Amino acid sequence: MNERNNGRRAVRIDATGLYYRDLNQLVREAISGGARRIELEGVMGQRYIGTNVYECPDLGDVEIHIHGVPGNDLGAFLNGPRIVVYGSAQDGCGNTMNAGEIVVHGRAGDIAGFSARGGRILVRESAGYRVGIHMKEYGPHKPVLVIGGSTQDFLGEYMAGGVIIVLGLGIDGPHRAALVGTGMHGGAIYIRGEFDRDRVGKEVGIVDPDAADMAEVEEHVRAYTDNFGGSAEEIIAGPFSKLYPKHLRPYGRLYAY
Amino acid sequence: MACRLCEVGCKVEHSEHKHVIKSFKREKPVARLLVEESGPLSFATQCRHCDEPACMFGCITGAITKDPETGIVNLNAEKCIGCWTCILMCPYGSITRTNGARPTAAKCDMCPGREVPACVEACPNRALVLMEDEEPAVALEDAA
Amino acid sequence: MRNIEALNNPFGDAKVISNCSIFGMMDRTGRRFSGRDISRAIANMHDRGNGLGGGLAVYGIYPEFADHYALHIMFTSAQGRKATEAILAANFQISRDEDLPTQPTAEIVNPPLVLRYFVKPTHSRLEGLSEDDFVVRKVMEINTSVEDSFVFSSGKNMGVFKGVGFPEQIAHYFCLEDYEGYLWTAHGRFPTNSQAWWGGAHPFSLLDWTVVHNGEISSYGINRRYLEMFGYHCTMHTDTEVITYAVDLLMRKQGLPVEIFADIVSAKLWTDIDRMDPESRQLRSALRQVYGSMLLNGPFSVIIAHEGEMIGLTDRVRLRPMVAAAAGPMLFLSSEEAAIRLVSPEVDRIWVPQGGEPVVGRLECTSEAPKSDQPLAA
Amino acid sequence: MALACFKLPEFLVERDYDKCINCRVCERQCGWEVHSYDEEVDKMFADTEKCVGCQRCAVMCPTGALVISPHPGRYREHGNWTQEHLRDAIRQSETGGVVLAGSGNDKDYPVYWDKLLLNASQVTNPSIDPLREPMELRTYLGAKPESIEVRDGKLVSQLPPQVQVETPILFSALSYGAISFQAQEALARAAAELGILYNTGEGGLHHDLYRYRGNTIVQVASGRFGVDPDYLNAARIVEIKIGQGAKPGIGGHLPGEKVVGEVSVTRMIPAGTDAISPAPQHDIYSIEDLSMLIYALKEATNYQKPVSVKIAAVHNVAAIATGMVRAGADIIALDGFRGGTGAAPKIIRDNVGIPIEFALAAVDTRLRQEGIRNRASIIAGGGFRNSADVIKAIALGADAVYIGTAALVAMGCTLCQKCYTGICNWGITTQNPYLAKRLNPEIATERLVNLVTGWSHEIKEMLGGLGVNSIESLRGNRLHLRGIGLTHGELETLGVRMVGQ
Repeated sequence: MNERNNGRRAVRIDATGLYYRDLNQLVREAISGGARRIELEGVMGQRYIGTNVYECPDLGDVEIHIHGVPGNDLGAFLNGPRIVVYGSAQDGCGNTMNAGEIVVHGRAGDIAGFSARGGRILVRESAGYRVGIHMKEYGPHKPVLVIGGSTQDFLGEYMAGGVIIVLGLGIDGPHRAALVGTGMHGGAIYIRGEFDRDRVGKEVGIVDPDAADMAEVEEHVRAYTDNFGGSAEEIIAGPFSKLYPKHLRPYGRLYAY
Repeated sequence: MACRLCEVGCKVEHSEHKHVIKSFKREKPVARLLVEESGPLSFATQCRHCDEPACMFGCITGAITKDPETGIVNLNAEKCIGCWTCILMCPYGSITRTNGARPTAAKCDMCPGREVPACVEACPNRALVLMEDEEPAVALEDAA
Repeated sequence: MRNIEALNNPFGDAKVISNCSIFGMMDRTGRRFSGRDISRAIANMHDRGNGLGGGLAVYGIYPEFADHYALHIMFTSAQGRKATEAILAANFQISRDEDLPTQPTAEIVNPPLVLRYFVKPTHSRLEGLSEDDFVVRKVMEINTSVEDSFVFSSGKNMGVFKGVGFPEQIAHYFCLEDYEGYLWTAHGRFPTNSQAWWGGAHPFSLLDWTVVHNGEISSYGINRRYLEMFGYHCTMHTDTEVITYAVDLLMRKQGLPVEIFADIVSAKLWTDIDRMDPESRQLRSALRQVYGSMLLNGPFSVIIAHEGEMIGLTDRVRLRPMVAAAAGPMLFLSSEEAAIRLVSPEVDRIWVPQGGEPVVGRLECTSEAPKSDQPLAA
Repeated sequence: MALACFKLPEFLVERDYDKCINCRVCERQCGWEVHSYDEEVDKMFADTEKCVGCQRCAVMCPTGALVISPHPGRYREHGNWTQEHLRDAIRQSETGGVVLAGSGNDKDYPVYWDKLLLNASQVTNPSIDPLREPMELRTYLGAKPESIEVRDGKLVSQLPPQVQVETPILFSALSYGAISFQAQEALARAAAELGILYNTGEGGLHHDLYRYRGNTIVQVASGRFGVDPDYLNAARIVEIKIGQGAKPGIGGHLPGEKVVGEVSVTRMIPAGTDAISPAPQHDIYSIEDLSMLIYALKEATNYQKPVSVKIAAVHNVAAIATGMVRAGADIIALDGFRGGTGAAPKIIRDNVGIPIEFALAAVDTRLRQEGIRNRASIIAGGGFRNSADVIKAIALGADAVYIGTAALVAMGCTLCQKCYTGICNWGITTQNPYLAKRLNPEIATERLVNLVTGWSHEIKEMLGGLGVNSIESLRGNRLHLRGIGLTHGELETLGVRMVGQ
C-alpha cells in the first residue's frame, strides 16, 4: 500500500511470516521505486534489514521503520538510511555500518556497532556483550553509539575510533561491565555513573571529560532525548567519565624483533 | 631507486678499459649523468640533446656540435680546452669534467656504437628507458 | 546401540561438531500447555539450524505414569528391538509399551521405529543400586552393546522427542501439539556433517535430565577423559553428551547446587577470584583446583532441565547468545529475542544473562527473580 | 635493549676487495645499513650483524664482489639446542617479547607433494601434445547445482554466480599495508593480463585498483578494514577470512609504522595506529554465525558474487569444511601450514596447523562422502612451489590454487623472512617510499605473468601426458597420483595408491 506522507512516498509492508530474503527484496524494490519511508509491520526475527539497498538512490533520505523485533545483523553494512526499531534489536545491530542511523526503542544485543566506521546507533535501553567492538573512524566518518542503560562485558574491545556513550539510565547501582576497552587504541568511551575502575582494560586511561568532550556528548545526548524523551540537561549533568586509549599502538612492545 | 648503477655503467662505457673493475681501479672514470636525490625522490639527469643547445652556443672552440641527423649533441674532447663555459651554460647541469692531467668537459654522447646506452642497460628498474622522441608521438597520433 | 559410533560419527572424527538454536519455556506454576508455541518459537530461528537435527524435551507429559520411567527407544532393525525387549523384560516390569504416535510427512525421511515403554525396575535385579542408577546402567547397556537400538529418553513423567529434520518438523512428526507439559525445551541443530543420525539430535538426556546446547566446547578432550574416570562412556563424541554427563555427575550424583555447577563449568576468572572476599575466594579457588578438568572452555549456551527446574547457562565470557524473559508465571530462554516475542509479545521483563551466571526457573517459585539479571524496562 | 647483546650474527658478508670498486651501490641498496663507505681509507665496510641475508646487495653489485652466506661462527653444536633455538631464546631474553617471523613455516616437515608422482599415458591411450592440440585450463569457481533444467533446448535454471579463470592459479591474499602498493598493483595487473584473480587481503582496496575489479577477490576479515558496500561490490568474489595457514587461530597487527599515507586511506583508519585484526571475527563464534555473515555478504552484494571462506588447515578441517558448505560458502579456501605471512609469531608459524596435502585430500573426500562437493569450489594454498605442486593439488581435489610466496618470489622476494619489520630491500613488504619504489610494477607484472604462464604451460604438458585435454578431467582424479615412501595411513588419508599398484 502506497501513500504520501509529508510529501515523501511511504510504503507499508506486512512482514508477518515473510522470509528475510523476500522481505529485504521488497524493501529494496520499494526504495528503488522511489519510496522514502518504509513501514515494516510484524517483523519477527528477519535478518539483514537495510543491508541490500546500498545501490538505491538518495539513501540519506530513506527511513525504515520497523515494528516488532528485527533479526540479527540489522543494518549490517548500512550505508545511509535511517532505521527506527519500535522494539529491540538482536545481535549484530549495525555490523560494519558505514553511514546512516539506527534508533532502537528497546535494547540491543551483543556486538552492536561491531566494526562500524560511520553513522550513529541510539539504543534506548541496555545492550549486550562486546558492544562497539572494533569500532573505527576515518576522516569524516566517525561512528557514534549511544546506549541508554548499560552494557555487558568487553564494551569497546579493540576500539579503534568513534564514540561510545553509555548513559546508565534506569540501572540499579554501578555499571557491571568488566574488561571495558581491552585492546582499545582509538576513539573515546563516555560512561555516565559509577563503574569499577579496576575492571577497565589496562590499555585504557580514565579522565574527566573536558568542555569539548562534553559538547560532543551533549550533541548525542540531545539526539537520544529527541528520540526517546527525557531531559537532556539531567543526563548531561552526569557525572561522566571519559575512557581513552593510552596508546595508539597497544601491542607495539609485544614482539621480539 | 638511487642505486646509481647507471653511473657505474656510464663510467665503464666511457673509460679506457671498458671493464668494470679495471676501469674503476686503474682510472678515475667520470659519469656523464648524475643521479639527483631528495628523500625518496631520485632521478638521473643527463644531457637533453636540446634543439638549441646552450652549451654549443657557448663553446668558444667549436668542440660541441649537434648532429643534424640524430639530433645528438656531441663534445669533441680533442677540441675542448677546458674553459668550462659549457658547464656554466647548461641549464640542466648535465656537463661534467674528466679527471686526469688535462681535464676536459664531458657529457652524454648516447653511447655511439651501442644499441642502448650503457646507463639504460645498467638500470635494474627500468627507470631509464630509451625512447625516440618523435616517433612515439607520431605513433600516438596514429593510434588516436 | 553397539554401532552407535559408526552412526553418529561415520568419519571417525575426534569430535562431532555442531551448533544451533535453543529455546526453553516453563510455567512455574506447573500449568501444562501444548507444544504448539515452542514449535513456532524454534521455527522462527530456522536459519540457525540446517535441518539435520531437531528435538524437544517436555516435562509433565505422562501424569498417569508419573512413577514409571518412560523409555523412548528407537530401533533400526527388528533384531535390535527383539534384543532390547529381552533386556527390558528381564529387568523391568513393563506397564505399557506402544509406538510413539507419529504423523509422517515428506520432510521426514527414513525415520526409525520409535516406541515408548513405561517401566519400573524389577527389585530383585537392583543389586543394591538405586533405581535411578539401575536405569542409567541399563540404558548404557542397551546403548553401547545392543545393535540397532537407542534409548533417547529415560526419565519419569517427561519425554524427549528428536530426529533428523528441522525441529518444527520433528515436533509435527511426533504430534507434539497433542502433548501438554509445564516445561519445554527445543533445539535446532546445525551439524557440520550431513550423515545425521536420529540419536545424535538434541536434547541429550539421562534419566530426566536433558540438555540442549549451542556452541562448541574446545576443552572437550579433557572434559571427556575426566568423566570417563567416573564410568561415563562418551559414545556420541559430542560436547553436548559431555555436558549431560557433567550435569549428571556434579548435580545428580554429587548433589552440587546449580550455582556451584555454574561456577565449575563457567569458572570465574582468576582476576575476579583474586578480588573476592577471602571466603568466596577460597571456595572459587577450590572449585577451580578440584574441578579444573570440568571447566567447559569455549563458546556454549545451554538449557538444562529436569523435573521442576529449567536452567539457562552460558560460558564465562558469553560467546553464545541467550536471552531470558519472564511473563507472569512463564520463564523463557532463547537464542534470539524474536522467538520469545513471537509467542509472548508482552513480557514483564526481558534480559540478557551475564556470562557464566545461571538463570533458574523452579516450579512454584514464581516470585523468585533470577539473580543474575540486569533489570531492564520491558 | 639490554646492556649486552649475546647474539651471534646470522650472516657473513664477504667482500672481495679486488673486485670492489667503491661504487657504493650496496650501501644504497641495503635498508638494513649493513654497508658503509669509509672515506679515510677509501674502502667499503660491512656490519655483518645487521645483515638479514636478503641478497639484494649481492645481486646488485656490478662486480660480483659480495658473497652473503650463513655465518660460520656458531654456538657449540647441540642436537637438541639448534642454533635457531639458541638464537630465539637469546632474542627473547633480551626483549621479553614474542618472536616474530615472516614467510611460511621453514621447518623440515615432510613435503608430501614430493612423495606423490604423476601418471603418463603409454601405449594403451595416447598422450596429447599441447603445442598443437587443444588443452583447456579454464575453470569456473562457485557453487554448482545438482542438475540443470533444459526446456526446448534452452537453459532454464539460473546458475549461482560463477567466476571464470583462465588457469587455476590465483594470487592469494596479500594486503596493501603488508605489501607495498607497487607490489599489489603488479598482482592486480598480472591477474588482469592472465585472466585470473588476485586477492586484496584485509587491507581494503586502493582507489587506483578499482579498475581491476574484474580480477579482484576482496577479503572480509576480523578487522573489517576498508570494508564498505563499494568495496564488496567491486569484487568478483568476496572472501571471508577465518584463518591463515601461517598462523591458524590468531589475528594480526599491522604495526602503526606501516599505517601511513595511502595505507591509512585504503584501510580507512588514522595514520600511525595499529591495524589490529582480532583473532576471531567477533560476529562469528560458531557455524551458524558463519552462515549469518555469509548471507549478510550475499545480501550486501545482492547474491551476485560467490562468497568464499578461507580457513587454515587444522586437525578437524574436513568436518569444518562440510559445515562451511552447509553454511552457504560457495568456495572453500584451505591454507596449509606452509603458507606465508607478513608477520606471525614464529612459534605458531612453525607448530600449528597441518599440511595442505592432507587438508585438501580430507576435505575433498569428506565433501564427496557427504554428496556436497558440487556445492562449493575448493581453492588450496600454502607453499606451492611449482606447477607440479599445483597439478597434484588439482588431482587431489582442488579446483584452483592460491599462490602467495611464489608470486612474491617472482617479484624478487628471497624469503629473508623480515617482512614484519617494514624494511624490505626488494620493495615488496615495505611502505617506505624509498624502498617501495624499487619495485617497478611494470617489471613485476611481467615477471608474475611469466611465472604463471610458465607454470600453466607445464601443467598443459603434464595434462597432455596424462592423456586428458581439459583440467576438469584431472580435478579430484586421484588415480593419476601414486605415493612413494608413504605409510599406509598417509596413503589412506591422501586417498592415493602406492607406486606400482
